[in-house]
Amino acid sequence: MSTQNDAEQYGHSATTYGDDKPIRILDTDGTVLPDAEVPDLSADELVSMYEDIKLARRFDQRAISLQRQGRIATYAPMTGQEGAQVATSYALDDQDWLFPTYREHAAKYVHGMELESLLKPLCGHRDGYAIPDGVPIMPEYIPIATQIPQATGMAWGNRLQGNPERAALCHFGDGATSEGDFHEGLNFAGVFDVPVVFVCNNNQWAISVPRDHQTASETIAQKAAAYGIEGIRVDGLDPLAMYSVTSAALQKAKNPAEDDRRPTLIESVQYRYGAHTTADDPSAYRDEDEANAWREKDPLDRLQNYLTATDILDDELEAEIDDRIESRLTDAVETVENATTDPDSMFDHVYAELPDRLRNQRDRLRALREKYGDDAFSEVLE
Amino acid sequence: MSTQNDAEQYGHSATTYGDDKPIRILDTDGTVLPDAEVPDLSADELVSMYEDIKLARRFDQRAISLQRQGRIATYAPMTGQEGAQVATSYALDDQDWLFPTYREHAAKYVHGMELESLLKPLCGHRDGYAIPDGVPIMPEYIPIATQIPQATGMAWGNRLQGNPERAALCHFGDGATSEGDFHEGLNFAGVFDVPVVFVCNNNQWAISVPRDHQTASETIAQKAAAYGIEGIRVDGLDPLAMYSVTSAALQKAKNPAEDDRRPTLIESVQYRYGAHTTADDPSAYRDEDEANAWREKDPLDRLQNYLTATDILDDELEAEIDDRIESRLTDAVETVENATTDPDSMFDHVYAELPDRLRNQRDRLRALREKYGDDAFSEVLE
Amino acid sequence: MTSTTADDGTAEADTDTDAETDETDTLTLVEAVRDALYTELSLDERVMILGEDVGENGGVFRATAELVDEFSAERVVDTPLAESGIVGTGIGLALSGLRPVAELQFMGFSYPAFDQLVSHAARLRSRSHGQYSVPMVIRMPYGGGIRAPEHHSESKEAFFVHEPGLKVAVPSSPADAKGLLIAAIRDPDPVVFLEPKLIYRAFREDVPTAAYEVPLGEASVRREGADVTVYTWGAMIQPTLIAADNVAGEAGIDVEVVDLRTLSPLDTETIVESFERTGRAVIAHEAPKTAGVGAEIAATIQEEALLYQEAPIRRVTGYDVPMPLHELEEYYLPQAIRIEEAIRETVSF
Amino acid sequence: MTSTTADDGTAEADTDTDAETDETDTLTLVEAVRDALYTELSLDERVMILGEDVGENGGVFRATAELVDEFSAERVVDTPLAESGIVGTGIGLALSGLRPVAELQFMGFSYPAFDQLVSHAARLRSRSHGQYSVPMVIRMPYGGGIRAPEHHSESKEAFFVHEPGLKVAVPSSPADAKGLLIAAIRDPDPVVFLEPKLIYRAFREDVPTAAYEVPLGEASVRREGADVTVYTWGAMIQPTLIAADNVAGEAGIDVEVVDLRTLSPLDTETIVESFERTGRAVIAHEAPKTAGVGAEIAATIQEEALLYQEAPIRRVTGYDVPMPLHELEEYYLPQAIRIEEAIRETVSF
Ligand SMILES: Cc1ncc(C[n+]2csc(CCOP(=O)(O)OP(=O)(O)O)c2C)c(N)n1
Ligand SMILES: Cc1ncc(C[n+]2csc(CCOP(=O)(O)OP(=O)(O)O)c2C)c(N)n1
Ligand SMILES: [Mg+2]
Ligand SMILES: [Mg+2]
Repeated sequence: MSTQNDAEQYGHSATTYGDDKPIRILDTDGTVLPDAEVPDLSADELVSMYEDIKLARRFDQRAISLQRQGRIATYAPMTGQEGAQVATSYALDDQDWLFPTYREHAAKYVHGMELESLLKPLCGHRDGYAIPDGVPIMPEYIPIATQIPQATGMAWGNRLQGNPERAALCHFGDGATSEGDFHEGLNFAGVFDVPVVFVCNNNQWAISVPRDHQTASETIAQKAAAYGIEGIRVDGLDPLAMYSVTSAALQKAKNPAEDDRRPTLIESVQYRYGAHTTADDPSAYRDEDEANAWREKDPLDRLQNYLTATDILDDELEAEIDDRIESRLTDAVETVENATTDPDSMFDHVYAELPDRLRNQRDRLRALREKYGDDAFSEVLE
Repeated sequence: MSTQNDAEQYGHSATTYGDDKPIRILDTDGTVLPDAEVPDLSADELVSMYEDIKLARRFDQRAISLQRQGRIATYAPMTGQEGAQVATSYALDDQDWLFPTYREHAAKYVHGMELESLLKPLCGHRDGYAIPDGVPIMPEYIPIATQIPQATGMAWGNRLQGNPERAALCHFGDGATSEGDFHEGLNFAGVFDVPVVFVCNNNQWAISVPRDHQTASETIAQKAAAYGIEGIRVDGLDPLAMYSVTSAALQKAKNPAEDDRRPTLIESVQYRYGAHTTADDPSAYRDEDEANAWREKDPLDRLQNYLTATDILDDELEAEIDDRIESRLTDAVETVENATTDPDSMFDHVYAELPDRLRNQRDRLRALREKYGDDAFSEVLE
Repeated sequence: MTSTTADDGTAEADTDTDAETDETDTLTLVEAVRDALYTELSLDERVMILGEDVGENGGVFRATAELVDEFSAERVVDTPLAESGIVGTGIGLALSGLRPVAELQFMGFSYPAFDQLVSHAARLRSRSHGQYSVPMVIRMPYGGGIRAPEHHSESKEAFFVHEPGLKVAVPSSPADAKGLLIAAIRDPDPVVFLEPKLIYRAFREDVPTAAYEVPLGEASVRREGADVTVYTWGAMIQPTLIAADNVAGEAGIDVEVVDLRTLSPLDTETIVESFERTGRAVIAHEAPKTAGVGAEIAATIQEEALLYQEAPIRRVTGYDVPMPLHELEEYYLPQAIRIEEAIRETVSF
Repeated sequence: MTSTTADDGTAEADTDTDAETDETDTLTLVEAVRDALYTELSLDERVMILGEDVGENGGVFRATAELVDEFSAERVVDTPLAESGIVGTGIGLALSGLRPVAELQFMGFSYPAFDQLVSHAARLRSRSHGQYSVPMVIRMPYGGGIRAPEHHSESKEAFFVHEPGLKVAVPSSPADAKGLLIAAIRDPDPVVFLEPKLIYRAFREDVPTAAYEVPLGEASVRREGADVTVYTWGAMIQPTLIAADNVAGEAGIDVEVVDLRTLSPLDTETIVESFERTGRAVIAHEAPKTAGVGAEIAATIQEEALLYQEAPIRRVTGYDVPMPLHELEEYYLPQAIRIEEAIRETVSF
């Protein structure tokens, strides 16, 4: 049911709909589109993908409510975008590197981060951005677009070291495409032909700035031409399409055909249902009707419909999944809220070895805390 | 005589020749190509353009020899590129703004800078980059690509102030297209639809780095698509083509048709015959044969052939032109070499008003010079 | 060039003011920033605002709230997400005759624009030998204490202070915020305007409704005292004033507090004049200690007034570590307790 | 952590060295840089070089001459013209297990990469709580005196010194250049390596052919003296040594010269130890005075050793102006005459 309405949402303008129609496998009602090829995933894998998307959605709700209660700091919700996050991470091999922004909670979870690790920075612990051993994920990138040349460098380094089959997947938003680092990162990737997949999560907004004010280019995918690499538009609310396209891009990155270049720019056309962060009020700049139109194509609903129609999912399984999700969330929140941080740890890991100046500063803080107690430091700062 | 050889030089690869063939009016032998439209320039204007290109070439030779004699500092030659420089500046209205790099000596001269002003920075005078009153040219830009967002801002400011017919023309090289500022400047230009013309002087080299190592994009003109603006390739060794295309782009910038966007990216396909600067030795990284092939299409020769064939130029006029050029150059060099700079002037124009700290620093330097004499400051620094 | 103001932090007494009435509004610091922008947009049609989310959204801190409605989307412009583009086009806008006020969303996001700021905004006047200038303001919320994620709590004012050609101003009160920002907008040179977001809404004070300037380059004595001077700025004025009261009450130490207000050019005269009276100094700032602006102040004092110096000048600063996530930021920032301790050490040296 | 070296500037005596032979080559500073790169490319296959014109062209100063022929275009890589791309991909390369040595063509062109340097290279170890690190060197020729156009003479080391997580090294002799660069390449943290291009070819000295390290973080006493210490680094060692000889000859003043060699982390111990012996100090650097590294040294000394201080610490520096075009650069840079004058003033205070 690709309606005119659809065209307006996905394209820069309705007139460009034809050429730049995003790739889609599941129609908005969850039925498989004619001619579409469903990716080769087992029933178990599909259910697990569904469970992860559902977990992501619940995580989002939980985090927003924790923030409202003042238990965690500002949070960047992902509802509407979890389908794409989960699907792209399903496409990764274990050893592939993931470069996330502040919004890719679900992408990180699927690629190996515990829920606790997702919550930690929100609780402000010193080791909030720590990454567990052996999990090839970078700490979230907050300065927009800076991860892009770094992901290129990582992929390049892997190729130089004889591991071109270890790819890097780099997330960023539509707003990020305006930054110089987007340009430099993609240009290097094209020149050095490195195994990297760039995923632009075009959720139509960069905080309050709409996509068509971000650039006069009709699509984001077409920016790939400037770097001699492939650009491709996908329905980011269709987890199966996202999985297929990302898998193919990763495959090409690792084992390109004769005339292929390894890098790909995927424009994942999606929508941020909620606020930019819990500190943001979207009613100041956008119309709720717009969000509602996108909710009609919800990734969780689409996958649910597909799995139900294909008899993979039933009420019983759904209930099991819900239970598992709730108990995992509850455990994670408890663990993280009980953690605390030693002020000394602020001085750790600034350098491999603590320089004298830092040691003195640490010792002085220690001495003061001993003398006056930690309460003396919890004065209102203002 | 568009040969296969030509295709290789102009395009990224011979196969792209068809689509991206640069616009050309004068064939490499100076004859007008079939179907080509010669721009509407009077005989006087054509002669004057010819004289300016010739002056530019002589200026280059003179500057290189002054540098060899140690009379001026490092110089960036423009031979091979003067045709495009002169032609683009002929396309400007007096009030249009010019944003040059360190190489656009001739473009500046044609738009209103005296020869003396071109030589001054090379002599290292404090006011080397000073611009005479009323000449809408920016001091040369040395940090690559930084002028691009500034030119966009200038054009935007003119439009906001109700002068969209005051355009900005911004020069940069092929290397500059790799910088983030290229991307950000063109993106802003597209979004705010400002009267700006971007001229990429693609001279095939960024110091020692060849064009095809700078980016995997087939042409530079095609990068315009990423910003929703027009991109166009021109034979940068054809002054008439450069003039026509630049005039049309400026016209569109100032008075766009209904569906046109004001900004244009012109890829001027050219070649740097000589060294990057007098400090550079191109034999370290490139083959002189390559340069020789381009010299076959020389802009000065082409225009000379055209003007001779159309009876606009004869030996007498040529001799007159040569005399004028030589005496202007001699005067300019003399004037500039006789100038000196007062050390106090270092402290001028840092701020509109001299802050106390700077006044103290200036006074202290003055006192020291009085006490010990200026000779005490000319010690070998090393 | 000293201007002495009352403890309540208002700076009305001796500021240049265009005020024709005595009317005031009771504003927070961020409201005073908005008031300054509103005032200058009203008075000078060359003034315009550009930045990320400054339009419909009114700025992520609401410093530009509703200005787009009042003054149109041509004068209050949402830009693409590109800081070098914002400052770079801002330079062009300034050169074209406008008076752009650029907002960079947080100081931690100013670095992509660093090249445009230091290589061009700062130097175009000098490069063109006075022919061109860049009358532009670059506003940035800065500093910690608001439980923000990494990069949102930067305090690297020294980067801008070290670059000749830039001016750097930091208000510590609503009245100064308005007056300094108006002065910055009217200044013929580029001004980096740092807004201490910790105290954006911490307190209100009476701010004249009319336009007025707090001149750039003039420090202000926030509290007079005889025993020791604390030099500070921005949000650190608050813990400093608390510390001053505490040591006055407990130990009878009489503390003078100098609010620098402008970090470039530094008001050496006021700095030295106060020191010559007290002979002892503490400097408090949020930035890392090493090569922070505190180092310049200490170096300047010993250069100009060594014969008055009775004790080492102590610096109470952020540590030489990246700003930690929020659980530890109260340990990172100069708290009153740390300033008190330094005052005691200095006085008892 | 002092290492005392002979007047001729060699630092062989007490440097950690892997040398198995006593062989030396007589090299200029830039040749010693190349030698260090050659050595590490040979010894450690993880080492690679990237930057503009570092390949075929061998670097605009020939610091990488012919290395591409020796080690292939995969290990000595010409990049596109994009500094943020160079440092950004360099970070990724380092994270992937390589040891990238990035060349930025001049310090004045490092600013487009400032964000990658300060927001990421400096902080990834801390951010990841020690899980990831960025063992990368960012080489930049810096400083004036070579009649170069604007932007080619920058000396803004303070920008990097102020950022926790970065190290900053500056050699002043061929032997130190090789040893410090090797130490920087082997260091587990990002090192900004500043090369004083004024003395790239100013003199030659014997440099061990083998690999050796001059440890980061250790200043070196280049000349011993009892009356006053001059702290300096890079190319300013030369005019300082001339000034020291001049005042010794003319006025019998005995000057100690401390070459800081590493600006971050600063070797406070050596700085203070020398000052405690002389009680007087002058600091010489090319950078603008205000908020330069000289301010940190002066502030540190008065903090740690006020009781030894007999005179104001003077700073002989670049002025607070953009570096002028070359006709005036001899007035801008700290000349021997300016250093001498400051020494005399300090000693006669
Ligand atoms: C360099 C930089 N500038 C500004 C910001 C502030 N900021 C945070 S998120 C954001 C919008 C990002 O939009 P987009 O790239 O579309 O990603 P989204 O948030 O929509 O996922 C902005 C401006 C930042 N984090 N980094
Ligand atoms: C930001 C920056 N990086 C590096 C340099 C050093 N540099 C000067 S010219 C140049 C090459 C420029 O190539 P291109 O843009 O093609 O212009 P061309 O010199 O060929 O006219 C380089 C790398 C610089 N000036 N600015
Ligand atoms: Mg977005
Ligand atoms: Mg070029």
